[in-house]
Amino acid sequence: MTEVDRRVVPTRTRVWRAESSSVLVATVVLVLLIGVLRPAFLTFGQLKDVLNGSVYVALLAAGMAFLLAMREIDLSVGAMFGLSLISTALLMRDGFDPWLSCLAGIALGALLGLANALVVRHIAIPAFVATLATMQLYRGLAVALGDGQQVTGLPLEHSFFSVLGGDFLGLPVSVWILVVVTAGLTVVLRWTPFGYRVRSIGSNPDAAAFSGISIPRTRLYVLVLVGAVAGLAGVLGLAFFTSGDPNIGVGFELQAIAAAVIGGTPLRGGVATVVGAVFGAVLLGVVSSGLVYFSIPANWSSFATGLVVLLAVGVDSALRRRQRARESMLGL
Amino acid sequence: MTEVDRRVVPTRTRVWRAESSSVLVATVVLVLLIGVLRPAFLTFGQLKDVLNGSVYVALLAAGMAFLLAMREIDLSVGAMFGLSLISTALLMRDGFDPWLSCLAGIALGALLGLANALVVRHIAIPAFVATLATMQLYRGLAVALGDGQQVTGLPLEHSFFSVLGGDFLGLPVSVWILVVVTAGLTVVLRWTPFGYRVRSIGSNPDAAAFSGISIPRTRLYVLVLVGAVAGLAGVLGLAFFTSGDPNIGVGFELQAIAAAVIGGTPLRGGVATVVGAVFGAVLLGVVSSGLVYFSIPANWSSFATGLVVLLAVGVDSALRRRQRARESMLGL
Amino acid sequence: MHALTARGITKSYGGVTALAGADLTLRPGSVHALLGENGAGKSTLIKVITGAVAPDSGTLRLADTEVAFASTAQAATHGVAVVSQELNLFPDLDVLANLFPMREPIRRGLLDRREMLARAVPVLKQLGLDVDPRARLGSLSLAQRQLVEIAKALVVEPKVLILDEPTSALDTDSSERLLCILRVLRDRQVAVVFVSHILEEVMNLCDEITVLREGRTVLDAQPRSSLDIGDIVHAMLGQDLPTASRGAARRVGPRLELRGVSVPDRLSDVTLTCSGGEIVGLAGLAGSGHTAVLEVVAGLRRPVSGSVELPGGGTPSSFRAAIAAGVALVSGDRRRIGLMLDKPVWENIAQVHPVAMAGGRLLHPGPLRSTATSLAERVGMRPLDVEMRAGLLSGGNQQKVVLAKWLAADPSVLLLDDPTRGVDLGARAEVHALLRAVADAGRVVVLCSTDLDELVAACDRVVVFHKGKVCAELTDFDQHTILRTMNTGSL
Amino acid sequence: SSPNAPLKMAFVYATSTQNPFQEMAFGAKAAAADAGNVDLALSAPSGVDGPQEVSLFQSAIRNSKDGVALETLTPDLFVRPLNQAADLGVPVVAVDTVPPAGTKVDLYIGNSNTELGKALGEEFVKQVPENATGEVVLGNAIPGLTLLQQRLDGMKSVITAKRPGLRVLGPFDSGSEPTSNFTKWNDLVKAHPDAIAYLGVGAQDAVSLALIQKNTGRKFLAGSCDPDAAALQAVKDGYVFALASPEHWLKGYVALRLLADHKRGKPLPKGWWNTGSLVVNPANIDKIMERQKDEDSRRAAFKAETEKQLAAPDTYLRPLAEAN
Ligand SMILES: Nc1ncnc2c1ncn2[C@@H]1O[C@H](COP(=O)(O)OP(=O)(O)OP(=O)(O)O)[C@@H](O)[C@H]1O
Ligand SMILES: Nc1ncnc2c1ncn2[C@@H]1O[C@H](COP(=O)(O)OP(=O)(O)OP(=O)(O)O)[C@@H](O)[C@H]1O
Ligand SMILES: O[C@@H]1[C@H](O)[C@H](O)CO[C@H]1O
Ligand SMILES: [Mg+2]
Ligand SMILES: [Mg+2]
Repeated sequence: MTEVDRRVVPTRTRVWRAESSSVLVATVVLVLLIGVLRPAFLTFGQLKDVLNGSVYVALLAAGMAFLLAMREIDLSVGAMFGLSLISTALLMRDGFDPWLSCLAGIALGALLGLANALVVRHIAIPAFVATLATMQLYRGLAVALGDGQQVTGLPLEHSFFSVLGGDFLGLPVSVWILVVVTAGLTVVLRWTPFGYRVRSIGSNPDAAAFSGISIPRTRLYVLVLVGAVAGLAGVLGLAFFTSGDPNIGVGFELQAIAAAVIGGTPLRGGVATVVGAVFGAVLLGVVSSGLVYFSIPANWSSFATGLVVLLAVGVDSALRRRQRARESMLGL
Repeated sequence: MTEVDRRVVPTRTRVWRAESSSVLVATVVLVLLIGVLRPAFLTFGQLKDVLNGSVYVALLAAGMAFLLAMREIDLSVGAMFGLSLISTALLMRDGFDPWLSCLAGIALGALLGLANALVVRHIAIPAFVATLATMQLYRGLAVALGDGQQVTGLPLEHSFFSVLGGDFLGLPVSVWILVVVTAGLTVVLRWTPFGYRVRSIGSNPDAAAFSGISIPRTRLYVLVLVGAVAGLAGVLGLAFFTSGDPNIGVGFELQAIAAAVIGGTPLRGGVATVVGAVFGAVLLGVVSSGLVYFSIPANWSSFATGLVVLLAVGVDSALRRRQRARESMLGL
Repeated sequence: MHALTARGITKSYGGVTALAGADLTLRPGSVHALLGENGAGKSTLIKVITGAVAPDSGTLRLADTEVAFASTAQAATHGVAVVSQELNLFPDLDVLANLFPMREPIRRGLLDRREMLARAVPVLKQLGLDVDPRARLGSLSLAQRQLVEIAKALVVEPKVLILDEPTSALDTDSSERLLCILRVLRDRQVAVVFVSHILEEVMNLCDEITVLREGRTVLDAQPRSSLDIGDIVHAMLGQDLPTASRGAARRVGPRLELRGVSVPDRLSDVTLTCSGGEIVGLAGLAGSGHTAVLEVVAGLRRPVSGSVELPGGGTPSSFRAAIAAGVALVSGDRRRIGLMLDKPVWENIAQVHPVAMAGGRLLHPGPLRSTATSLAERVGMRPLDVEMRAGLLSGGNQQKVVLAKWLAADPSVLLLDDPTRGVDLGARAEVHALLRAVADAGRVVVLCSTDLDELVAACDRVVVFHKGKVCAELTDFDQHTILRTMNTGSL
Repeated sequence: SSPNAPLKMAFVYATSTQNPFQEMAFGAKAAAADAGNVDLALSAPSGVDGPQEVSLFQSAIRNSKDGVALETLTPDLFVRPLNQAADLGVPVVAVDTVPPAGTKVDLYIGNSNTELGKALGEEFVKQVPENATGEVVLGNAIPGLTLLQQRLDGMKSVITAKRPGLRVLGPFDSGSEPTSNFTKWNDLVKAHPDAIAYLGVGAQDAVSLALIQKNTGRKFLAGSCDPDAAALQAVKDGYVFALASPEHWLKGYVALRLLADHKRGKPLPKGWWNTGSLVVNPANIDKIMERQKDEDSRRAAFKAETEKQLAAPDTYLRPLAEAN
């Protein structure tokens, strides 16, 4: 290969591979499999709904990928999502302009992320423990602020709901926003110095510190970013669901971590793929929606879900293994 | 200090320190604090109940400490706990001897752990992902086996319930069992080749492999051990609760990880403290039982819990920091 | 005018004094050797200069202005670049990303990969590092990673370039190329600091020499021309080097035999016999197959044809089986596959037999500690404190721990891959003496080394590999014959 | 036991983050206020967690010796703790779920979940002609939760008896977390596109089913339980034909009130106190929405009903064994 070849050809392939084609393939395989067994699943409307339903966990997973890349975990994402959603709803109910409230909701998410970062820094505890506490704190606030009630009575005719909750070019606006955020975060992770810092820290924290990368500062930015993304997810959730429930997003933290890991971001840090994380969330969405077509009795649904998740990650892993076999081997 | 000093004196101190006195101190501080504000909390019966109530998460956390030491996480511990409990209950209801059923329950836990290990090995996925799937699988089985119902009508007059659910020398038998298991697992982790292997792998997996330690095999043993411990917890749970609920233990996985991490076992692997993990669970138990003594408005109780957890880990972290500062002054 | 001066630098870690008033004076346009035993404080001094570590006291001046860098990144922006001894690289990032930490060229808010490439490619080419700049760093060999670390320093076009044992992982070719580059930099008025334990290299390259001993400067910027190797050794050790004598090898013990061993892409039809009592050197260019022999004997790689017979009679069917049969494998890549840096020395030394290979009985830390202490003493680890975390030892001493960990089992086949990487002169002689003692006890010792002097100094016989085949067995050899054979495939 | 002695009491409930349970807590709070001079501690885990609730209960019987009302979804885990309370002499009243066998708790305040399901079934039956054919899809938000199963069984029995032409499918898992509840129902609606009705028995189902109709423009029959704010709105907007409300607030109120009165001299009744349930449909929706506005509006709206119930215990009491 000439020098030029070497530069041009693999770039695209590599970016594609790095961005975790395997989970995408696994998702497609699963969709087709369900489609063959239950053709009704393969309608545009159903697939659109799966995408739409995956948006919130997908956004949280995208943020989580950044954290995992630097060997951190944020357990409060589900609660930040819920609290942002509820707070935005309360603002609207109290007469604030919905678009302003929407901005406030995102800003609140960022602020909650900042609070996480400050706790991590000043109490000097791992983000995992800090966010375990703030998860309850934020969830508690979501309950307390709304007085334990769902928040309803929002100005549903306002453009906020029709735009963010509506469609654009045949796809839900929130899916478009997910696409844009995914692309943006991918660019940030891969092509900005900040993204390099994040991955450097996860790859070798000592070397990162040695190179003058400030771990606390980078962590702060990432936690704020994750909070802002959770806030965005909350606002989109509100636009779609049109009311606020204090329990919304319970358990999302595990789903988001799972989506990121299934998508190809390992817990050991250093590498991450935002696209993979998003597809991981879609994969989980496909599993749960697809199963509905098989009329599983309620008492067996959790069992079946577990089985299919196993199947899906098995396919993913088999695809991945072919890639990996080439690379790794115990050797000097 | 003389050469002799440096080798002999610290051994005992070091063991003590390694076993995380800080979380113990934090727990005691918290107990005293609550006791000062609400003297009724400081009764023997109350503290006994807190201990008794912490046994299940504590056992799971003890197992989790092993996994964290080798940079793994098992999300299925809560489900293994629940499934073992339900299965044991079903066996008893169907007329099997309670003590035999009890052994079967523990063996089932070990078997579930083995299944986790086989999935990890043969599908070649991280334990985190594998157990995310098996968590649902096992939980689903717990629901399905009992047909979604609580399992009642057990032979409560049998010695199984009076012995394992009873007291011995003033403390619940399950607490004694926790003490014995904690001591045993501490010995295993610190003083057996197996324990050294576990910690070696967490320190540097490549160096471990290049010293002849088989990572898959060690992981298998650990996952089986964790399963067996979860099975034991399930059996003890049954003896205390005297019935099986299919949703029992939901969310225990996060509590167990949290307890281990709060107790001083970092997520990065290489070190672990079983005693610390157990005290971490007790600390969480103290927080939640202690809060009952303060008339927190309903809507604020989740918020308050988060706040107190934060406070508790803050105390722990401050203690830890002082210790570290002292150590580095001594050049340790 | 001096390029950089360090005066009266002190630094201690708890009880350990790493620097006790060290001085260093650098002139632009010269290559300055910084020498000293393992643990003398060289790396610490460098860390202080480049802002990685804050000194307890002392002053730094860069071209007559007093400075104190907060980080290596800051130092780099002031033209002070460092190639640190322990690679500070990011295995998960690609080569290109590793070259510009904290100083990536940026265009419109994004990384300017094109600019990075434009700056990196010439440097990589100059260093002869033929890898795709987009390859994952972790997929590179240790030598290649070392070159990346060097490239990282070169891309900033430094005024002061400090290299902490840059050649310890390099083969002869790469070392030569590096030395050429340093000469060019010297001509461009760069002040170069060069740390090495290979004195021949130093004498060939350097203009001035500073020697540290126990954290103090004992020889301060002396012109090389005024010194000979003996003077330097004396300054470093405070005494003369014990002369190692190579006696005639006695081939006594049972033998290690490879018959017609082939491994796809690595070895083809290799037949080789190593007797107990002799030290056999394996030489070759990177990828020529000599390290694959170690892997095969250690059971890390299964040959597709041919057989391997261990001295005890078994075959290494797996790594564990090989270890159980008495094989030991000492690697020079200590940080990646040799050590648990966060664990005390004694746990590292106990890692193989007491831990990895043991059954279910209890381990008593007491005996493990005392065994470790005597082994650490045997390999000359300093400070002789087995409670110390391995990561805190100086580089050479870390390497000794790896050796000790494998000697613990009294192996019947001792395989070594660059075992004295970063080990100082005196200690290296001690290690060689140790290998000799092991051989004399009737054991098989097989040594791979990129350092030809080491092969010459330690081995009885050198087997040279070329493209996966044995191309020569030398019993009478010097550096030049080995080098020629390695490169040409024939004598 | 003077009529206004200070009392320390507690209400321990399944989770602090879900509205049905908070309704009961609000009721308990109102009862404490009405009884006067009661220091009421409210405790609940932040998510449904039986074992943790057991611990909270154990603390509560020590801290609130004058009486504890226990609402739990996992009553069978409480055998020993309830006996502990008896040993400590702390009066306990079971709320919402029947106290387990083997305990000395003999007052249970709760609605009949089977009746609740039947009531919803009756409301449904009113919506469809006698000879109707087609599918009816049932959902269960929390598989493994007995009281939901009882509601489903009750509902199903009415439908199969009165509308034999209908085919009842499920129950399927409908998920309890709001987004997953929506997604699951949305999928169920797509997977069973021809069904004439989709019925849940949890607090979130009506909210999701209304939203689906709003989004898709498709009209179908939807019903469920619990008067959550968004569910009430759905009835108001015509997306949901009815909600069967277990009247959680009443249970909390009556339990606490009886406990307080007991400490101040009245004997504690024995048996199952059925506080009843309420069908919320377009006929009474405005009134109920008004009632559910805030704590004060609830207290005011329930005043007559509580006074009525407390004045005639025997009307509401039945043997414990009949609870369903
Ligand atoms: N690769 C390993 N990693 C960790 N522990 C091991 C490993 N192999 C064996 N052990 C433990 O060490 C003990 C003794 O090892 P030994 O090699 O005799 O076992 P083995 O089953 O014969 O192993 P192998 O199949 O690898 O030969 C065993 O009891 C086992 O618990
Ligand atoms: N972080 C640390 N904590 C404690 N001791 C340290 C630390 N870093 C270095 N030391 C000690 O300081 C001394 C000097 O170490 P340094 O790494 O500077 O030696 P060196 O001259 O570079 O040796 P080598 O040739 O082996 O690389 C050694 O005794 C080392 O163990
Ligand atoms: O009525 C409530 C809700 O339906 C909830 O979903 C489960 O518990 C019941 O008490
Ligand atoms: Mg050094
Ligand atoms: Mg064997």
